[in-house]
Amino acid sequence: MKPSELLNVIEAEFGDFILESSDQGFDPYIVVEPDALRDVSFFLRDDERMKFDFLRTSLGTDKIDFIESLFVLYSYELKHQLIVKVELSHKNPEVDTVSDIWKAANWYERESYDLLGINYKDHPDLRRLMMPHDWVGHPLLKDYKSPKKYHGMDLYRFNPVLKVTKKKAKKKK
Amino acid sequence: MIVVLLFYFLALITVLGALVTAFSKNIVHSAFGLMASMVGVAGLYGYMSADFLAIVQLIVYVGGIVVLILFAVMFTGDIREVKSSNKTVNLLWATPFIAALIGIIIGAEGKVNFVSKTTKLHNTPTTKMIGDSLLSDYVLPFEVVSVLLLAVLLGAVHVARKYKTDER
Amino acid sequence: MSNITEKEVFFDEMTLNMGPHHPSTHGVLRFVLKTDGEILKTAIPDVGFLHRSIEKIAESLPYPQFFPYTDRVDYLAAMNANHAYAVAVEKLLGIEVPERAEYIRVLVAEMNRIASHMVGVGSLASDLGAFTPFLFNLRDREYLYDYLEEMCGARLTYNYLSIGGVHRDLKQETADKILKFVEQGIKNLDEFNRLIAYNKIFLRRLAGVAVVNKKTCIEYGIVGPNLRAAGLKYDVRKDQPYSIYDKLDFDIPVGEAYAASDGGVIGDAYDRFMVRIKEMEQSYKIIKQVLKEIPEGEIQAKVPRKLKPPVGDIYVPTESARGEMGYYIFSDGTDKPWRLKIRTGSFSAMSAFEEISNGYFIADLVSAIGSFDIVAPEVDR
Amino acid sequence: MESITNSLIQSWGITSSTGAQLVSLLVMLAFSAVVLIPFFLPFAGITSWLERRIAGRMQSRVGPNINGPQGFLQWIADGVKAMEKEDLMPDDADKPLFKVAPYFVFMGVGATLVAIPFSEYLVLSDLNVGIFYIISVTSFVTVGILLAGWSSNNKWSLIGGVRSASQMISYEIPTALSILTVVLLTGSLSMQDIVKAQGFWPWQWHISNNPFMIVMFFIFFISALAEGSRTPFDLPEAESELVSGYNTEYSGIRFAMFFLAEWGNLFVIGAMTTVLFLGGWQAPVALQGSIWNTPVQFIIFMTKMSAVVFIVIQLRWTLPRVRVDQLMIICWHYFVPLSLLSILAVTIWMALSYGHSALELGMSIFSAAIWLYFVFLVLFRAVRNFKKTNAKLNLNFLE
Repeated sequence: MKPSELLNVIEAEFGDFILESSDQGFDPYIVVEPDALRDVSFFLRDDERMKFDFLRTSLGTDKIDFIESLFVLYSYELKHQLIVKVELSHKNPEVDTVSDIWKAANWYERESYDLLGINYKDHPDLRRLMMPHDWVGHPLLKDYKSPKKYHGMDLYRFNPVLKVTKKKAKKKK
Repeated sequence: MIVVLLFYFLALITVLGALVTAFSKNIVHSAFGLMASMVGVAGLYGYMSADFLAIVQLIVYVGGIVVLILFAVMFTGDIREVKSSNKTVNLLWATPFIAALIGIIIGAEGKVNFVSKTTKLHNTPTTKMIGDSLLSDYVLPFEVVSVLLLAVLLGAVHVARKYKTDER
Repeated sequence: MSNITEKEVFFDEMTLNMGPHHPSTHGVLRFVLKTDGEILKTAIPDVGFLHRSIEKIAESLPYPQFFPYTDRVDYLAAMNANHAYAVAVEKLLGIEVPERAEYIRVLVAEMNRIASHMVGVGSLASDLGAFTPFLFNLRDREYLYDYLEEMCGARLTYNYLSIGGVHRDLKQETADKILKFVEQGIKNLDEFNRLIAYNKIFLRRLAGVAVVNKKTCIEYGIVGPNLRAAGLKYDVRKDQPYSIYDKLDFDIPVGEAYAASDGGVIGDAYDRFMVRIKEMEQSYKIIKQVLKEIPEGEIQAKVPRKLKPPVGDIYVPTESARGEMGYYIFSDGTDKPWRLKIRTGSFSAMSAFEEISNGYFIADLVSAIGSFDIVAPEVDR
Repeated sequence: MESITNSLIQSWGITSSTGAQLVSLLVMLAFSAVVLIPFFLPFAGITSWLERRIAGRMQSRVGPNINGPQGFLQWIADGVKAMEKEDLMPDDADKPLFKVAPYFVFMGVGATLVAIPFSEYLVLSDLNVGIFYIISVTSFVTVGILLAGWSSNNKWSLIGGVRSASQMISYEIPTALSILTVVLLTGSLSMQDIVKAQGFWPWQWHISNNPFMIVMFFIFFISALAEGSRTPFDLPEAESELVSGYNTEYSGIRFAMFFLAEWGNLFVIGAMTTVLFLGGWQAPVALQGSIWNTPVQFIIFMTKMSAVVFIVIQLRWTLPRVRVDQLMIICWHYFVPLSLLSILAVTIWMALSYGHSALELGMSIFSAAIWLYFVFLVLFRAVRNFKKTNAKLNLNFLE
């Protein structure tokens, strides 16, 4: 199915919940209302015309105005691709999990939770994946400031080059 | 003189091993003590020129029984938590009985005439003699024991198999 | 005895900590094993020991400067990682790469794929206790690294590809050497197979172990050789061709229960092993074709000094040695990516481990890790 | 031994029986200290060097070649290094057992040397229960490994120890049964008698007494590998599964002891195989009475033993490891029934052929032909595979 037809079918099914859809960019994408994500996901996976059985990847982004969580889907059988995006507020980045729909989403959601603080509701095991379990903050947020120390260990190294350049700058003044 | 010293040395190993077995708080130490005791007994057999018996003692008890005991003990959870291998119960009743038993043994030991055959048997291989007597004079007990062992084997197989059917 | 249930007998399970510096976890992976004696109940993976925040670093670097970091994502197949990033950025920018550069890219990528699979299958053998086959493969890999060194000056982390081309041209003498090695390499592969792949113990150790069927593979997003071993014929090089892969003639080996005579099924550890072996053969074939057909010409497209892609986001999949490696790039119109995400094969394979490992022996977990060919930095990035 | 003691007693002019016993005890101790340990250590050390060189050759690398000629003294350097290292002990380890465990392993292997005959006269003590003695003292190795595994207070070590114990208990049965057939053929438990029952030529060896002895030879050889925990049966110390098994927590000289015991075990496997099946030290009859008899016998014994050791080393660096359940299946489903059957068959053959020396000789030549054919087949395949790989034969082995 061509991307435009694909989007038409989805819009016909979930017209009100699709906030935005486009096939003009590199990949066709839809932006779904967070509450409808599970319904849309079930439809995308199970419908005969969709058959998106493969969750390629999933990630989150801090877009300053909102936090975006997106899922790249692919169908092995019908060989088409779709990106499903969800826009979440900064204050309460919360969305339903899809980890029971695509099992691969389990770790991707953990990763997004770890790095961006997106809270996937009803996720079976929402723990930090990469960072230590007692880490504070979510590093991939744009306003994130790394702590200077972690358990007494310096997280910043003395940079000799930086010191020299500063001295030179002083001399110039 | 040296031979006597050797005897006491072996006896010391045996008795000390037995004491460790009985009084150690740690089951693995107990098993270890048991092994020392068995080795001591094997040494005593060797001391009495019963070389075949000594070797069999080593194979069966050290190589088989003690290893199996250690093996089983290691599967027990939290060995270190268990502070005593057996509880001491009925100390009041046991003490006079044990005392009486020890008294009887000591009393009997003084009255029996032990015949020493060490000089006669010295350095002759015992394997052949044991084999001969097992298959001539003592053939009935030998066969009875083998029937017993067969029963034990079958029982072990039964226990093991029953369990497996439960599992699957 | 019969009224004792299984639960009462196995009332306690042992918790074992495997890793992060266990010899067979290939880098720094950690598993928390719940075992009943030697039999696994679960193996819970714990990753993050090699997390170097490459994705965060990418946000503060101009596009071309990120190349060295892609090397570090997958140190065993750094060229493939380079290639994946280059393809993604070029598609974002709309840059056309000269044909010769494409050929050279495919050449180095396939060479590195072979080198990576050599370590993959070899370390699987060494995990099972056969150390010699591993060193046989390392010996051959040294040759490949020598040639890569001649081409780009580095042996492990190359930083060879640039946006719009490659940094240095392929010399004719190097090409001749590689062509000569390919002949010997196929023979050496045969030697390796005779040494270990048809070994009865090896077959029995891998047949029927850590079976991942097609459904589980798709559900967990397991990709690459591991997916193909489960019987699904999907390869990004064929199905969504990038670079010049659509011009080349090669097969995609899939799992066919190669160890069926020893109780193997499709998608077991032996299939994954064998698919890698067969893929190496195909890669040799590709290298031969590339060296035969490589055209003369430029190796670098004209690109602006400051790369400013249009606003938008793109996901470009490529086929790395460990499966689909894709870069998801958000561009905000500046010369630095707004957000960059690397999708790797090991990550999804690792996420499936908790389900796969149930019911096997500890020794089987070792062969499972080896057969999935997991590289720790790919998981953590 | 006894003659040395007697001559010593006479030359020192000791008359009292206590004195004589004292001297004989001292001589025994001195012998074990001066002869046994220094013999054992170099042998284990040289085997380690040999193993590393052979492994290096097999794997297209060099191996140790710096210390001494061809790296021959590497084992001394390693030994000294191990002695200098700190003797670490885990905090929660069971300290007395942790300390004593390596000695058990070491003793279990070292004590077997007492009964191994290197030539007709070069044997420390020709015990009349020699072969039984060797089986029994090797059980100390099991105990030592179990204790090491348990006392380290490390779960991987514990699994290694338990694996080792179950493996050794299981494989002791086929080993003992295959030894039993040899004892049947010989009618004696003494190692010297076993060797003397064989001859110099291959068809006079026990392996070619009848075809079932070939089966028994393989069962014995494989079970001995399993008992010595060599690859493909090195599960107790499987470094890629159990980190290092029972010796994970050991360091310094205690660790070296485990390893010396392992290589010593290699030697014991070779010697046992040689004595039981491959004719031991038997030299051509023509040499009897000549001054060269003992050296030739010694050389023959060492040659056969080295061949066996070489094969064991080669197997280690070729084969992968079997799994735990496969290990047990090999033992209980195949080896135990097969060895019981073979005992029966050997007994029947012995009864049938009793007194028919021509029949015995014919069968011997027949079964010698069978196993020689196998040896030829292996060599042929090796050569064919070698040609296939296009490799160049490098005869410069010690380079």
